[in-house]
This record gives sequence, structure tokens and C-alpha cells, in this order.
Amino acid sequence: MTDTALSVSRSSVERRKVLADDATARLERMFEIRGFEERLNALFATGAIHGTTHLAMGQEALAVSLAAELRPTDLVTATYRGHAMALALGMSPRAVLAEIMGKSEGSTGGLGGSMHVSDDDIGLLPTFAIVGAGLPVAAGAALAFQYKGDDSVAVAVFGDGATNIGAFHESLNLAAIWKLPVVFLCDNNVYGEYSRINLTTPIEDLHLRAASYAMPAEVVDGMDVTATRAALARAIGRARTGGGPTLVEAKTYRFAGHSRADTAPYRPAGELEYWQERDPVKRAREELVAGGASADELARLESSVGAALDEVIEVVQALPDPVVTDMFNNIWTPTTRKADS
Amino acid sequence: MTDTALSVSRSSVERRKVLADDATARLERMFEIRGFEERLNALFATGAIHGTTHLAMGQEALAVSLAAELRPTDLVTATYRGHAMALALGMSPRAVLAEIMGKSEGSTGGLGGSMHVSDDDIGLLPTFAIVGAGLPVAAGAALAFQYKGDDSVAVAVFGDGATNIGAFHESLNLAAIWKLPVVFLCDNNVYGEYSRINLTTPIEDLHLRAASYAMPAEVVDGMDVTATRAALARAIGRARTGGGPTLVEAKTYRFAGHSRADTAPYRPAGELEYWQERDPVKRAREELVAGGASADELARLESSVGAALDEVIEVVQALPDPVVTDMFNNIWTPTTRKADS
Amino acid sequence: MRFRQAIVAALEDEMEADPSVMVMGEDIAVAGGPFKTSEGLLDKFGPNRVRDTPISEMAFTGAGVGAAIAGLRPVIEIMFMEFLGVALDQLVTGAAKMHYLSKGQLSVPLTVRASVGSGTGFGSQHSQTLENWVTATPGLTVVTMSTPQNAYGILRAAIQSPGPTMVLEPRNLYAVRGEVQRGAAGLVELGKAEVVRQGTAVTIVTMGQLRTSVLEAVEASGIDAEIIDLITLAPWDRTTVLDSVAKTHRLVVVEEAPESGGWGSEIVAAVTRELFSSLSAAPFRITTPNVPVPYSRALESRYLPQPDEIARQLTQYQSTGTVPAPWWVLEGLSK
Amino acid sequence: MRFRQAIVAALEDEMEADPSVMVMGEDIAVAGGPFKTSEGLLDKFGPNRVRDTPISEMAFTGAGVGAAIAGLRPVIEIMFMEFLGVALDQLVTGAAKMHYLSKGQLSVPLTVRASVGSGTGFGSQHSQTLENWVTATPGLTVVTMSTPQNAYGILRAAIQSPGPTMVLEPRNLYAVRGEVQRGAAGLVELGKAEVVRQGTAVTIVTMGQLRTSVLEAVEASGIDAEIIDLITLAPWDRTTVLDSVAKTHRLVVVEEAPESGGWGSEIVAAVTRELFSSLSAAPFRITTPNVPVPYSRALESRYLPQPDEIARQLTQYQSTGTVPAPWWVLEGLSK
Ligand SMILES: Cc1ncc(C[n+]2csc(CCOP(=O)(O)OP(=O)(O)O)c2C)c(N)n1
Ligand SMILES: Cc1ncc(C[n+]2csc(CCOP(=O)(O)OP(=O)(O)O)c2C)c(N)n1
Ligand SMILES: [Mg+2]
Ligand SMILES: [Mg+2]
Repeated sequence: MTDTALSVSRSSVERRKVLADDATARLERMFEIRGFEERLNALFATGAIHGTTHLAMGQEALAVSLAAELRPTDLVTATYRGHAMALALGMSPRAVLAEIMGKSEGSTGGLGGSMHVSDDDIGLLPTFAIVGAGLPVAAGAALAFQYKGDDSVAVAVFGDGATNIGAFHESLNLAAIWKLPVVFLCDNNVYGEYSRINLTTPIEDLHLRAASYAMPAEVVDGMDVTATRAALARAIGRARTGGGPTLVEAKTYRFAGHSRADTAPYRPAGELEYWQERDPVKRAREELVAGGASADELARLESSVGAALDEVIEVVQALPDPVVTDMFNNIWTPTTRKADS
Repeated sequence: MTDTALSVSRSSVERRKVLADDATARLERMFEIRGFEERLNALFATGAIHGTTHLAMGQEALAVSLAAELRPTDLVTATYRGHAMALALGMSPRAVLAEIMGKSEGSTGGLGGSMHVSDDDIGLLPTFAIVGAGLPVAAGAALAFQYKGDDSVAVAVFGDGATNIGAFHESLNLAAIWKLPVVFLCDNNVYGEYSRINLTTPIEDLHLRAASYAMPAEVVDGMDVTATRAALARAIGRARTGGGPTLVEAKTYRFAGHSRADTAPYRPAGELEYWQERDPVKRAREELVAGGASADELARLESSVGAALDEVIEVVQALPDPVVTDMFNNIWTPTTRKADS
Repeated sequence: MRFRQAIVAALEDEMEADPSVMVMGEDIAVAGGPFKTSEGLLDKFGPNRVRDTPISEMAFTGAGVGAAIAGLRPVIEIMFMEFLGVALDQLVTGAAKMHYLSKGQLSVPLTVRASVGSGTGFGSQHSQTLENWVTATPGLTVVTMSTPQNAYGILRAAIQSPGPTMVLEPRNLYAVRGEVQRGAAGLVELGKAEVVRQGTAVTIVTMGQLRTSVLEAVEASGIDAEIIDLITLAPWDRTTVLDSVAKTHRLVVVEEAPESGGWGSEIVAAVTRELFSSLSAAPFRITTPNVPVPYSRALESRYLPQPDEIARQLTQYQSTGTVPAPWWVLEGLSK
Repeated sequence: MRFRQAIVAALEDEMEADPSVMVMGEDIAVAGGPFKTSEGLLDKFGPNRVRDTPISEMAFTGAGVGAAIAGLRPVIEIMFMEFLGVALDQLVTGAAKMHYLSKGQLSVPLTVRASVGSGTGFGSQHSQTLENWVTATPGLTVVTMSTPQNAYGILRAAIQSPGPTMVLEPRNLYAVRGEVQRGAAGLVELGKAEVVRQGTAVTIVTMGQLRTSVLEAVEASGIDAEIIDLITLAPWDRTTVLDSVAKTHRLVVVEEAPESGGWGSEIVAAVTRELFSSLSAAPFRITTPNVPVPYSRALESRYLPQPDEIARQLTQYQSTGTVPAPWWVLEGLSK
């Protein structure tokens, strides 16, 4: 069993690696993501954090299965609702939290914040705050892979709401006509902000939109880490072997509100409860126990993950802020270029 | 039989009206459009006209059938390739040519030019020079009709290439979710500029894209004025009676190059000839003759249309240019508003 | 009431007064708006007039254009100004030219509201003001707001205006409270700047959320400044500004826009052109630095010119007649 | 060679020198480009490196960003600058901030070329310059061109640069002929303005297609003007401009941009700030009027400042020290 305290201190590449072959490591990571977001929510409530945040509780299985299938040399564009994805892909809770808290140790030195966590070592681009903006960028990364003849894959992760924006349509069309090695992964969590999908989108099965581009599609229960991983394996494998893009729709559910302030009063009665029955963390735990794991040991794992997270929060809160002149860092101009070289 | 010289001098609303019940009038209008564009091409070649132009030869049946089905109170957004549409809908050759030649008598006083002919009397908005831009605007006009509870219809005319731009996707989605009284009319003339559709679009049957929006679709032989009219009648009727939007794909062919300078060297051998066999003007003429019309009379009609057009060209060339201060007309500001009122 | 409630009040009063006014945007109906700037409107006016849209800025901005042409007075909400980056075409290349391209036959009484600016911890892609995207656009009126009262009056005037109007709403002010006079007396005339404070020593032109900071700075420094809130940015009120500088002989623009490319240069250049020989010192701008809006609170709070920074620059300018360096130059950073 | 052939030459030489350089855009491969600015490249470099795209500016601009991050040096063609209105987000809100948002780990060596400007009869939606859409964007370099030689050198430098660069190409110059020195000697350093003519009487700052008109006007008027072609508009070369005005004590900006919102105000404001007390007359701008670009040849030819109009204004300025009125004011139109 992976040691949490240790995994927290590992490199992001190492934190990624453990997921591929170890179902317990995957569950552990799901504990970590869920625990991280619960604590983050509490921190926001105390006013310790500036700005906004978007939780992905209920969507952990998708993040972990994607991470289990990708190589660190692949490239991912994700969204503002990206902490789960970042942790799954390998970023440490400390790096993610430091960024969210605007600390100089954060992944962009605290300059980007909650909506822009990133880690170049594992191919996670600064997450995208503009709906749909990551899709063309992923297609472009895939173009670079195809161009260079390397077998890396790009993955664009986006929501159901994003399938209504022009960038979605244009990117799928471009990827299809050029047979780019990209997976379009739609995390259909039923809501775009405060609007249920049926209010904004005339169809609920978004994978059907692949037909407009003669593109293969998959639909999968995104609350089931095993099934999701299998679907992603097919799509990623197709991309890696020259078969072109796939649209994967994962049916998930957003347990939290859209962002910090939202208590989701707009949910139909019983809907949350229906989906909580299908809680991906719960299901992954049950699956392991059914396969022979000790429920007690898993419970201990969960609490050790929690304890490690509590420690991370202590540490990160004490980290220094950036200095004010840091806002001038990393802005490229023809003149800075000369200074750099 | 309609008198051409007379029809040229009629109001645009009257010029529209004659098309509904008179097949000869429709053929006459097709003669007019074809003759107009042939002459325009020649005028450009002599350098008498500034800028660029986009001909719609081969696409006359579509224009005339749409005009035969719409009411002047309906609203149309068309494209830079819009002269055929403008003439069909009712604008006089004189008004269209004066605009193209930048004369003060032109529909925008010569300020807009070839890509922006318009006529408010027949609901033709200034034609759109940005690919896809007319679709959201048509959806919005349809929204206004729905809002006011009037049974007018908006029609967005656009090309095959435009189905790859984001505005297409967003507009169809919006129209579908709101059941707007709008017809999306795709003039699939096989090319977007110099690129054949198969090079830019993974499917050739563009009406299939309606499925992404659970929207009804029609596909029709756009070279056949009778069939096209029937398809449009269904779509327009659906919109008028609360049935929501339809995507209509008319299969046509662009006989000319994309714009002024283009000789279309990129066409596969035999393709133009294949489609010329299906020339909509020729077919409409044959259909009339088969129905008992005199071929000689139709030939006389064609040459009288040509003679009238020659006269129009003479007249328009002699019209005055706008005066230089006209460029300050019709620019709304809070201050001009006060001046106006 | 709060600034955001003044927005609601303006929408409500216009919708009461004119049945052709309707509002659309993402989550503005059922949820009352991401910033609660349309709270209660759905209940009051129903789903035909208050519409939630899909995430499709191009479609619903363009739909606003079409609906306006066809007789409605739509009010579009662009949640963050940045989102116009996927739909700018409809406004700048489309709507602004429709009157021109129809020989004046068509009008586009469209209002596009967008929240702008820094100070709320949303990071570099949700904190810009981006006025420059829309200001070089003949045919498009661009306004901003700075108090609950003028938020009410400006928005109503924008909705009433027969041309397309872009309304920039400083997001950081939504929670601010103030008295709001509703009805005709609360209206604001578009195209006219507001003289917020009369003075003789220097003219300060500002707008948006910086109005309050400028007032604070002026009070703190004891300088007898004339403060002008531009309100309409395009076309801006040359008469009010020129009259003031003709009197004070000095001009400072305080703006939430980067040193390079910010709107204040337009004011400085126009004033210099007209009043050069009567100026007693160089006109200059107090701006944000040329950087993306930083996230960390420690940095974001310095990004925007703060009252103490404004006061420092003003005091130096008034006492020496020379242009002061911005804080980042003092801290060793070159421009 | 012609200006457009200089573009082809620059692309060709960069593609030869660096296998990661590739080009994409609408009809740039098989057809050689709508303006023939990529003629022959497909034959020479094949379809992997020279790609026709669907009509999807958002997708292929964004694909350029992604490809640049992943190791290529893409050159994107936006046929007309206006078309960025459907894709501006990718450049301004995305690409320009990627280096910042990755703590400097990611670079975006992307070149976006767009044809700009009036004079070719394309009407109000295909003739704007729209620099203001991109100039207030820290992290984005914006350049323009004015001769076949600098077209070659600037484009090569843009492609070589590790940051995102927007290249504005005056469409009306594509057919112009001139000598072009290829290779290293033909390169142009970004960030540096070119002193086109040395002089002592007045500094004229211009760029793009107006460079030639300014030269003509200066020759016709016999004024000993120093002419500066800005070349890089963001960030512009303050040193060269300030040094020149420090010498001439006068500044005129001649620009293809509207009186309101045009880029020249930035130059005027910065120069005034730095050199106010050494100026001998008001700096001013010769601009286009605040109108959409008109189509009719009779009007379009007056829209852009013509050599005779520039000469008239310059002569009056030099002889009287006062700012002349533009032609439209003389013809009875108010500003
Ligand atoms: C272009 C654009 N429009 C609107 C927004 C505001 N916004 C942020 S998240 C969001 C909802 C997105 O929904 P979905 O794609 O389903 O993703 P989810 O948040 O559910 O993960 C919206 C509308 C934005 N960021 N960008
Ligand atoms: C947003 C945008 N991108 C590119 C262009 C340039 N352009 C003008 S027409 C055209 C081809 C359009 O093809 P299609 O939609 O099939 O219409 P057709 O010209 O065949 O009628 C292109 C790419 C444009 N006007 N607008
Ligand atoms: Mg969602
Ligand atoms: Mg076509």
C-alpha cells in the first residue's frame, strides 16, 4: 500500500506512475482529492482564500482513470474545475494549495491562482478559465505530436456546457479532418453553472455530437473508475496508433455547487441523493473490498490521507506570499528575450 | 408574362410578389440573375469596379425558390455571395449594381459595396462579409418574432464552409433550445473559397449536423427550383406554425470561381461539366417547355432581360458618386441622436 | 441599495416602461445572475423576457443584434468582459456598422453589459478591463459606471438609446451600497462626463472603480483637484474635459488599464493637442503596470493604483510640476 | 520582388532553417494563399508543414497556440484582421498569458499574420486595422510592415521569437515591388523602430502603408522632418522616439486608425509625459476620421490620410506652430 505522507513528497511524475497498476493507489488518490476539496471548501468559508474555486466532488473517478492511462509526456488541457485533475495527474496537494492560496511556492508562483494550476512535468497546461478554450489548444498539441511523428496524445477535458460553444465544434472538426491524436473528454456532470443540461442543450447524450465530424465516440459511466478507464484506454490507444480523435462522454455528477458561493438550490429534489448512491469514491472502495481488501485498512488509509492533508494545509498557510515585483515575472517581450539570453 | 423593363422599375416588394405563382416569372428572374452576374464579371474585368465580387452562378434556383416562399415581412441574412439572393428577393438590378459600383444611389449610398447590399423593404439585412456572422443574427430576429407572437420567419443563408465555424454550431443550438422560427439554409456549393468540401469537412452531407441539436433537417437538389421550393415550403411552414427551426441543405454548385480573380484551377476534371448539365436555369427552362411554354418565347424573354440589363448598366455607370462627407452619415452616437430628434 | 441592485432596478424599470426590453445571458434568469444583477426579474417578467442562454457568447450576442434589428431592446449579459473575446465580431464588426450599412434604415438598440476589472481574486483571465477592444469603433457607444446611482441611470439610458451600447460594469463595485434615486430623475445623459468635485489646481480624469480611490486620494492630499468621471468612454465628453483643463492647466488621468494601450492616452493626446500652450505641467497617467492581472491578494491589491499611490503621485506632481515615477520604477523595475 | 513574395521568401527561409516551422490558414496551401503570400510552399515543404484549414479561426489559432507549446513554430494566417473577432480570446486571453501562467515554463513561439487596412475596396468589414484589439496585452508582441525588405526581415524575426507575435500586414502593399536582401543581413530586430529619414525640424512617427505617404509628403513640403517607422507597435521603441523628439522638439503621428482609439495617442501621451518642457509646439496626430471604412472608391481614397493632406497639415504646423484641422473639419464636419 502506498504511503500517503510519502506520496505527497514525491515528484509529480512519480505520483502519476503509481496509479497505473495499483487499485489501492487509485482509491487513495480519490480519498486525497475528495479530502482536499472538502478542506478547500472549509478554508474558503473562513475567508482564508481570495477569489473563487470550483470543486469536482463526484468527478474523481474520471480524473484518476485518465491519470492511470496517460503518460507524463502526453498533454492535458483541463478547466478551472481542475484541482481534481491536477492532483490525479500527479501534482502534490502542497503545490496545488499553494497556488490556490497565492503563495510564491505555487505552481505559477501564486500569479495564476485557483483557475490556472499547472505542471509542465506531467503535461498539465495552466488550466483554462475560458469555457472551450482548451479544446483548440489540445488539438494543436496533438498536431505537434503528429507532425513530429511521436506517439504522444493530447487530451482536452471539458464540461457538458462547453459542448455548446463554438470552440468545441471547430476543434472536433479540425481534429477529425486531420486525424489528430487527441481525445475530447467531456465530463458531463449535468450542469453548466446553475443551469441543468436540458435547459441549454437539446440533447442529453453529448457523444452523439461526434457524428457531425464522422468521429468515433464512447459514452461511459464516469462514476465507475474501472469502466471509465477502459473507455479511455480505447480512445487513447486509438489516438496513439494513428486512429485519430475520439469524443468520450463520461456521465458524472457535480456534488458541490458550481463555485464557492453556490449551494445549488436549483437541483430537482432527489437528484443529488440519486447520484450520491453512485459516489465514485464509495464505489471504488466497495469494489476493492469485494476483491478482498480489508475495509478497516482502507478506512485507516483514508484517515492517514486526511491527516497528511491537514498537515499540508498548516504548512502552506505559513508559506510566504510572492513579493510585489513578482508580478513582472515571465512576461515575454523582444527586450526581455535579449536579457534572458 | 412579366415585362422585364417594367419589373426593373417596380418596387422590391412588387418584384418579390410575382414569383409566388408564376413559373415564367421565376425563370425570368433566373435569366436576370444569370445575366446580371455575367455582365458584372465583365465589368470587373474592365476595371470599372473597385474591390471584389462573389458570383452565385449555378445557385439561382435556390435564391428564386426562397424568394417565392418568403413574405417581404420575413427577414433574411445572406452572405457576400448575395447578389443573386438580393435580386431574387426583389432588389432591382439598378439598386444592386449602383451599390456595387459605389454610387450614391446604391442601397447603402455606395458606402457598403458588393458585400453589403441590403433592402429593408424586403427584410434583406446588409449581407454579411464575415463567414457565419449572419446565423446568430437570424436567430435573434426569429427570437423577436417569437417574442412578439407574430408569425414571421427568419432565414439565414450560408455556405457549406460556414458549417465549420463556431457561430453555426452555437446558433443552431440556441435556435433549437428556444424553438425559434428560423430556417438555416445551407447552400452547399461544394467549395469554400478554393477548398473542396472534402478537404475541410469530414462529412459531405451537412444536413446530418442537425442531429446534434435534435433539429429537423431537409436535403434537396438545389439545382431544381421546384424541389427546392417544396423543401423550403416545409421548413418555412414549420417555423411559421411554431414548429421551430430546420436545417435545409441545398446541393448546388458554384459555376464561377470564388471571387473576381479566381479561375478555379483546383476543380477536378469533369466536375464543372457534370454540374453544368444540371444548370438550374437550363432545367427551369426545360421544365417550362415540357409544360407547354414556347421555347421561342422564352428565348425572346431571355434577350429582353439582357437588353434591359444592358440599359441598367449604362444608366448606373453615369450615376454620381457619393460626396466625400457622406462617409460621416449614419454613424450613431449619443450626440447625433440628439441632433436627429 | 447595493450597486448590483441598482442594476436590477434599472432593468426592472426599463422592462416596466417598455415591453420590448428583454434580457439574456448565462444564468441570469433562474439563478438571478452570477453577480445577482438580474435577481427577481424572471419572477416578475417571465421566461419570454428573461432568458438563460447556453454557453454561446457568439450566438446570444448575435441574437441580440438580430432581435434589436427586428424590434426588441435586448440587454445581453457578458459575465466577464474577457468572454467577448469569442464574440467580439458581432459587436465591433457587426452591430456597430449596421446603421451605416443600411443607409440609416436599421437601428440596433442593443445593450451589452459586461463585468470588468480587478480586485476580486479571479486571476488574469477574469480581471481585465479591455476597453480597447471596443473603443476604436465608430457607431458603438461605450460607457462605464462608478456608483449605484449612476449604475442605475447609465444602464437605463443605454437601454433607451437607439444605437448599440457597451456597458462596462466594475465587478468589484457590485456589493457597494449607496442611495439610488429611481425614475426619470435618476437618469444619466450618455455622452456627458460628470464633474465629481470642482477644483482649480489640477484636472483628474478617471472612471469606474477608481473614482472612489481618486476621491480618497484627493481628500488625503488636500489638493484642490477637479475630478471628472468620464462615464461615457466612447465618444467621450471633450467639452467637459477641455473646459476643466483650460481652467486648471493640469491633467492627470487615473485609470485601470495598462500603461501601454490604456484608454487614458486618448485623453492626454486630445487635451495636449487642444490646450498645449496653456498647460503648466506635463499631463500624465497613473495606470496599472504592463502585466497580466496577478492573482495573489498581496499582488492584486497593488496592481490597481491605490489611494496612497495616487496621492503620492499627485502631491509630487503638484509640488514640483514634474511627472512622478510609478511605484514599480521606484522599486527598481524598468518600464 | 513584390511585398507578398517577400513574405513567401521569409516563410521559405525560416522553414528551410528550422524544421519546426509550419504554416496554417485558409487556402494557404493548395491555392498558395488568398493574397499569394504562401505560393509554392506546399510544393516545397509538403502537406505536413503547409496546411489548409477549415473556416475555423478559433480552432486553428488555438491549434497554433497548442502546437507552439508542444514544440512547433506555427505561423497562422488570419486572412483579414477582422476575422480575429471570432478568435481573439485565443491570442489575448490565452497565448499572451501562457508564459506568465506557467512560471515561465511554457513558451508560445507562435506567429499570427493578419492582413490589415484600407485601400483595396473591400468595404467596412474587411478594411480596418484594429491594432487596438491586441496592443494592451502584456506578453504579446505586435509588429507591422511597410516595405518588401522589412516584410521579409520582420516576419523572419517574428517566427524566430520565443513569444507570441502578431504581424499586421498592410494588404494594400502586397503588390508593391522593392529590393529584398535575403538571409541574415535582411533580418529586422523586433522592438526597434527604424529611422527612415533623419531630420531636425519635426519628428514624424508612422508605420505600415502610411510610411510611403509620409515620405512623399515630406519631400513635397520640403520640411526637414525625421521620419520614424515604428515597426514594433507593442512594445514600441520609446528610446528611438524620445531621442528624436528631444532633438526636434516636435511630434506628429501619422496613422491609419480612427481619431478616437487609434494607437498614436499612446505615442503622443508618452512623449508629452517625458519631454513636455522641451516641446516647441503641441504634438498631434493625423488620422482617419471616426467612420467605418467607406467602400466607394471616391470616398475610400480620402479616408486614409493622403500625401497632400499630410503635407498640408505638416506645412501649417511647421509654419505656425499650431495644430491644423483635419480635412473633414475644413469641409464643415465637426469632430
Ligand atoms: C466563454 C465563457 N463563457 C462563460 C464562462 C463562465 N463559466 C465558467 S464555468 C461555466 C459553466 C461551464 O459548464 P461545463 O462546461 O458543464 O463545465 P463544469 O463547470 O460543469 O465543469 C461558465 C458558464 C466562461 N468561463 N467562459
Ligand atoms: C470568419 C471568416 N473567415 C474567413 C473568411 C474568408 N472567406 C470569405 S468567403 C469564404 C468561403 C466561404 O465558403 P462557404 O461558406 O462555402 O460559402 P460560399 O463562398 O461557397 O458561398 C471564406 C473562407 C471570412 N469572410 N470570414
Ligand atoms: Mg458541467
Ligand atoms: Mg461554398
